[in-house]
Amino acid sequence: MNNVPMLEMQHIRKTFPGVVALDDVNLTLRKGEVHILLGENGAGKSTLVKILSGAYQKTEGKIILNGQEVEIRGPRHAQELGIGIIYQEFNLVFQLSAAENIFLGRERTNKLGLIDRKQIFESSQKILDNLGVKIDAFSLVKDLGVAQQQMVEVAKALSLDAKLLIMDEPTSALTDLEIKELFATIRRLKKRGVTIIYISHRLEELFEIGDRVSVLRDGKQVGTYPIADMTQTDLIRLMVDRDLKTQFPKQYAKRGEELLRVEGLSRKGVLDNINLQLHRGEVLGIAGLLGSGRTELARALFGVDKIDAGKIFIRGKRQKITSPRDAIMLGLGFLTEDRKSQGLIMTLSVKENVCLPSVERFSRWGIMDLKAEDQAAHQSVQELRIKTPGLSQKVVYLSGGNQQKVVMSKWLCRQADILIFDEPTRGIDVGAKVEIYKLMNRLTAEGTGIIMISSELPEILGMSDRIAVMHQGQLTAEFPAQGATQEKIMGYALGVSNGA
Amino acid sequence: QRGNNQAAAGPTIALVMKTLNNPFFIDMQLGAEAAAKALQVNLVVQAAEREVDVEKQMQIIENLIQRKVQAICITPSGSREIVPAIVKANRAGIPVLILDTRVDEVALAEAGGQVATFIGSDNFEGGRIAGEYIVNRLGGLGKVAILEGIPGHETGDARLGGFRQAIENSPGIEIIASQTANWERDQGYNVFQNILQSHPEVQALFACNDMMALGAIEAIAAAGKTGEIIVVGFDAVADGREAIGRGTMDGSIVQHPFEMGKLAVEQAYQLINGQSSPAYIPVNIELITKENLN
Amino acid sequence: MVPKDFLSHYGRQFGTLIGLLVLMLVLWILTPHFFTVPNLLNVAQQTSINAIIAVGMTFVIITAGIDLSVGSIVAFSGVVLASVLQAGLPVPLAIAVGLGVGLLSGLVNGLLITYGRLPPFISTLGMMSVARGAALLYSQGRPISGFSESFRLLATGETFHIPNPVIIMVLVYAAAHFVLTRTKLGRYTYAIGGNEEAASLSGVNVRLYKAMVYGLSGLLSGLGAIILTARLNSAQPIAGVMYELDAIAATVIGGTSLMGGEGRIVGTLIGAFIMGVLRNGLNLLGVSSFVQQTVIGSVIIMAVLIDMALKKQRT
Amino acid sequence: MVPKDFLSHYGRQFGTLIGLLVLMLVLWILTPHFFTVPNLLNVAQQTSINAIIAVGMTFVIITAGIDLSVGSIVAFSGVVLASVLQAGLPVPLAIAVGLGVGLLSGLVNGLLITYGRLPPFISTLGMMSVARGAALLYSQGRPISGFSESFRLLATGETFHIPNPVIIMVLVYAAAHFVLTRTKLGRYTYAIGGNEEAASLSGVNVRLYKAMVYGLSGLLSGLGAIILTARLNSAQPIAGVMYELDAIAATVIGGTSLMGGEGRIVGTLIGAFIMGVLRNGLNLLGVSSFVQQTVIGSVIIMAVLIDMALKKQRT
Ligand SMILES: Nc1ncnc2c1ncn2[C@@H]1O[C@H](COP(=O)(O)OP(=O)(O)OP(=O)(O)O)[C@@H](O)[C@H]1O
Ligand SMILES: Nc1ncnc2c1ncn2[C@@H]1O[C@H](COP(=O)(O)OP(=O)(O)OP(=O)(O)O)[C@@H](O)[C@H]1O
Ligand SMILES: [Mg+2]
Ligand SMILES: [Mg+2]
Repeated sequence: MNNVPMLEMQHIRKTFPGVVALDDVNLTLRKGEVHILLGENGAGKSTLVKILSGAYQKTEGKIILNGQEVEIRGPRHAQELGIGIIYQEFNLVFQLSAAENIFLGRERTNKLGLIDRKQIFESSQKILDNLGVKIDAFSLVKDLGVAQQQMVEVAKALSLDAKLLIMDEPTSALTDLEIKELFATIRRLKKRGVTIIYISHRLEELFEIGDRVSVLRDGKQVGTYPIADMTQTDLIRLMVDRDLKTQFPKQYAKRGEELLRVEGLSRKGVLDNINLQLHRGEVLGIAGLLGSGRTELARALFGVDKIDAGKIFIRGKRQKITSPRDAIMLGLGFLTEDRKSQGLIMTLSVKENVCLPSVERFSRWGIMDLKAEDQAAHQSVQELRIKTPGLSQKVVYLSGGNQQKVVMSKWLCRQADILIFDEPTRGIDVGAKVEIYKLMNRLTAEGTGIIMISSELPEILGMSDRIAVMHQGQLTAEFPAQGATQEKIMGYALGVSNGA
Repeated sequence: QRGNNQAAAGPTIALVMKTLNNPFFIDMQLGAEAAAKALQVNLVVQAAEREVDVEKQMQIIENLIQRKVQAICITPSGSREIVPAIVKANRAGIPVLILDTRVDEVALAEAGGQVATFIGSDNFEGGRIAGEYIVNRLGGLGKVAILEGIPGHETGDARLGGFRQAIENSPGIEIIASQTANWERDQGYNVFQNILQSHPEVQALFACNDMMALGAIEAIAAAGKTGEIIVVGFDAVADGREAIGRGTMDGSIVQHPFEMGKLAVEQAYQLINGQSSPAYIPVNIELITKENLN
Repeated sequence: MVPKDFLSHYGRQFGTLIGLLVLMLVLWILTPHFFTVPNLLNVAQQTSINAIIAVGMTFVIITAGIDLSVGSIVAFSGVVLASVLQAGLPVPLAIAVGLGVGLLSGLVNGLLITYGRLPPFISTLGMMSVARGAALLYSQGRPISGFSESFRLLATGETFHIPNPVIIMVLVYAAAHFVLTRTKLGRYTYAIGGNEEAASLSGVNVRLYKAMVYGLSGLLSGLGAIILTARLNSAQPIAGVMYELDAIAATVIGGTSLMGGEGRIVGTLIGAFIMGVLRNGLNLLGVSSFVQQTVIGSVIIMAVLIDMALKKQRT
Repeated sequence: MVPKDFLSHYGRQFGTLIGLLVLMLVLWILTPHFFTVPNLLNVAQQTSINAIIAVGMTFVIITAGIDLSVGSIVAFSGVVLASVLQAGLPVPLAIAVGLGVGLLSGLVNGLLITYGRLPPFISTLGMMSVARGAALLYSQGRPISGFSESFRLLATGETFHIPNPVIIMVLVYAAAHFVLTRTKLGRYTYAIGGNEEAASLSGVNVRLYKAMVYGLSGLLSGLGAIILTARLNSAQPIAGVMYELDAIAATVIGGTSLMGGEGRIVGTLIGAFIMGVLRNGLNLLGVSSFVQQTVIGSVIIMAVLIDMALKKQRT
């Protein structure tokens, strides 16, 4: 690795109405390094890279690319400058195929101005295959699962042949298997001299691929350090300005009565004879590979998708759940994996989102008690430390992590006692994660039962009481978390071991 | 088995009107139906949804040609635009009778088209009669307002033209406002209410159809001016006659649509039976007021 | 917190409000007849029908839908109302019938959209033809005219010197504002328009509330029909043509986004008044019919352009 | 791979196609006049103008927009074209002028929508009034009639026994299909409608392509005006009223989603034919005009209901 700076950002400042997102930030990238950007939710990481990708215009400051000052005029210009990006929030056209998305805006045309469809599909398929994912380049993005969509985003950025590649939380929706492939790809790119900015809240993976790390706090720069000199504890301290004793502060609650029992749940093609139980005070972790059916299970339980067979018992009584409304009435809550399309209503405020499932609680004869609602929302915002200028801020303007907290607070406000969390800490910083874990402790102590679907095995191991593993729509194993290992889980998830 | 919905007896005659959304044309239809019943012919009545839509009217005629009706009576939505459709009917050997609105003679001749007869009265003439009535009532001195139909619509333009001509001949009469209310009753109300604000001195109103006049008399009533402003409409629809009877409206031009419809079917029947028709069958156009309202 | 919250609630209407004020100022300068109490009451009265229909339209548009059938429903409710009045039904009952016809037509839209899963544009476009045809068939194409004074007072009467239609309009707006900001129905209206899937996953009975919103739009069209019929002393099967465009224009000029999830009822009132004042002003000024259309179109564009520009500056 | 691609491209039209076929079958049974070569050509010719305008509408709707101004643009292009024809301009040049007026009006829409950031509904609603006013002013409200035989041949002539408007329609559809499926403009049309932000962040010049799409819609309205003028041997300033609704109906019946991002041009053609065949059939059957409106509305609703039901079954 040489030490020539390929890109310098100097005294960058960016303001939004009422928010200073970045204040005097300096960043120097060396050619061929993997530069980690670290910071709490809302620290300004995404804003900083969006200035590079041309999505935002900086308010003040200079950008020097290969020794020359540049004004990045827009996304197209950024591409021409050799800057590629994977956005934190999906930026795919759902109605188009994977291939069409990958080459969107850069279609090669022949002399007649016709799009070279063959080239697009073949190149796309090659990139996808190289990433080690099984995605048909022809399939429409809307038919793909979240993780697959994420891989399409990755493929799209790779197809650029960028000299600077920015990845804003590329692994937040991926399971370990895809992450491995992604890291292999990053290493290959690095060898070719590609510079990479990498943003992630998964601290353990940073040490695997990072060279240097820059830490942001509240839009200001804390410093830049070689990653080799750092420990996780150091990083956490730099980010959150305080010590976190442990990343997984699991407290075991008293296991109480049975809350939920599922017998022989099936849904054609996706779920096959699922049996499980959830008791008060426990966390049931569900692990599995991408597409193993975990989300489908959650959706079926919550009444979103029809089930073909099976019985569901809530607090010992058999129940028919045919709509999310039924589920909510029975005390279920569902934190969806895709907050943008399923969790939040972007046009509404923090308060309105937080209180949406509980509107009935705040209303009598259809008329709402706005004061009570305000109070409840205020309380949730404080409990989860949601960073927002006010309760009436639209959620669209919150940082990704804070948006996730808003989704979570919906169910706390509703006081649901059977919670299904699908990737609950996706895109959430370590500090906030610990808060969420503590919250889970508090909830279980109060007698709530939690089903936690997660692709982060440390989280599964660290926070579950019991672990269930899914493989191709079946629950292949169930065991206590204590004493379990990542290898054991992966074995079942891959269908290699057979616990039955 | 493919059915045939025509009654076995008698020929089929088509009546194609501008629209059916107007009592004037419904009366015309009733006249035609009465004649059809008497003569035992099949009558097909069709009309475009919108009065201004000549192209739809042309489509209807084309479709009726496909259906092989034996005669087509048309109230043209456009005096020149209808010519190509007439020519098509001519080619198919179907006689064409024109009602209510004249076809442009020049355009017809140029296209080599033929119509068997024209049954109707002259909108321009009607406008003129209305104008003269108002001039007389005002004694040649006064301020008049006009409510126009849909801008660019031929029927309204003809009525307007006739009215203006009558006014121009009497220098003491001033047109202080001329605004469109798009043929509609509610717009007639709003627009005339607004005119009353800017020209409270207005003494007479000519509305290019009764609907607008009927809206306007409600606006006049709301302003407490009933009886102070002379209101003349056009078409003498049932509501208009009633208003004239009550004295809230002063007059309306009547065109006898029932008569037109009846004559059209009778003439068509004669043509089908090989007899000829006179080129022009005039239908009386006149002003009705409280005096001659029977 | 209060001023900020206040601004975010009402600040968005500033652009359009300024547009309306500028328009009024211009007319005040151009003609002495505009800024008089009787004329302003006229304008308010003339605006009332469109403004009332636009309330339903605002609800519908906030759910990211559209209702093209309002004008035809006005006609259909109108002729049914008129026929039962003439049949001698007491006024309050006849009014209930008029409102009921509107409500039912709206609910049919709602059912087609929710259970039939039709796009609102198509369902209401179909209803636009069906209700129009029904009105024509029911009345055999003829207006139904002549009602009792007690019925007509609804439109021609005054209360405290203010025309009754204006009072009805104000009440409808007050109620709508309350419903949108303070009730479950209002909250869900925004939620459904913002993200239907998320709303459904949050336990909102999307179908029920959507159907209610279209029912409301039909109901208010029925109310519009009542005022119109009382005002003209006649119900016509061809009434209400193109009312949908006026109502949509009022709503969108008022800042409600056709994408759904956003909008304020006050904005719609301002939007309706911009249209009403403009038409009134053009009549007062005696502008030629040919020019009127061009001016109306340009002002609609201008009003929203100014609003957009101001919004941009604020962000 | 080919069959999958094929199905995803054409499979969605099955529902509507079946609807059309059923409709034709019913008419065949009901009247002997329907299924004859002259009548079918007649229907094709009558459908051509709406079908051509609906092509532009399809592009616009795929970008999640709408164009309410097509009918007014038809009128405006028509009168300008007619005036230059009468002034003696050679036919090809006059046609270019007619197309040019349409294109420019469409581009104005495009500019207002992109640079002015107006919602398409508002911008084109404004243009609807402005272009109508312009047509009236330009022609002083009078039709402009009487053209050379060589011009009229565009609508009245036949090529290989097929009426010229039908041939023009087929060519327009072939070209549009090609553009939508094989060119950048087509791809970006879908991308913009599917996710404008994503398209923009992918480097698509959203403004340029959006403006082009509205320009195209205007251009095709201009083409519609040419055929209409030649057909009636006259251009009227009040032509084209409510053409936008027919074009939108054809597009949506054809399976294009008003939410944008989806749609096929073949579907639009089928949609336009459903409307055309229906009108033709109702005329042939001599159905009363009042009933016609109701029937047309119901069929629109039914066609899309069937399509939705079939789509649901397939997934
Ligand atoms: N478009 C916008 N309008 C207003 N405020 C914004 C906008 N985008 C970001 N912000 C604000 O800027 C700050 C920085 O946000 P940013 O998205 O850069 O955070 P982040 O570090 O990427 O956080 P996360 O880890 O949660 O993704 C936050 O306070 C956020 O609310
Ligand atoms: N809306 C959908 N339409 C079609 N197929 C879907 C849909 N959602 C999920 N699938 C498919 O269903 C299968 C199960 O997906 P699911 O989302 O339940 O898996 P998962 O274990 O939660 O994995 P992950 O969330 O990591 O993608 C996958 O093959 C996925 O592609
Ligand atoms: Mg971020
Ligand atoms: Mg999942």
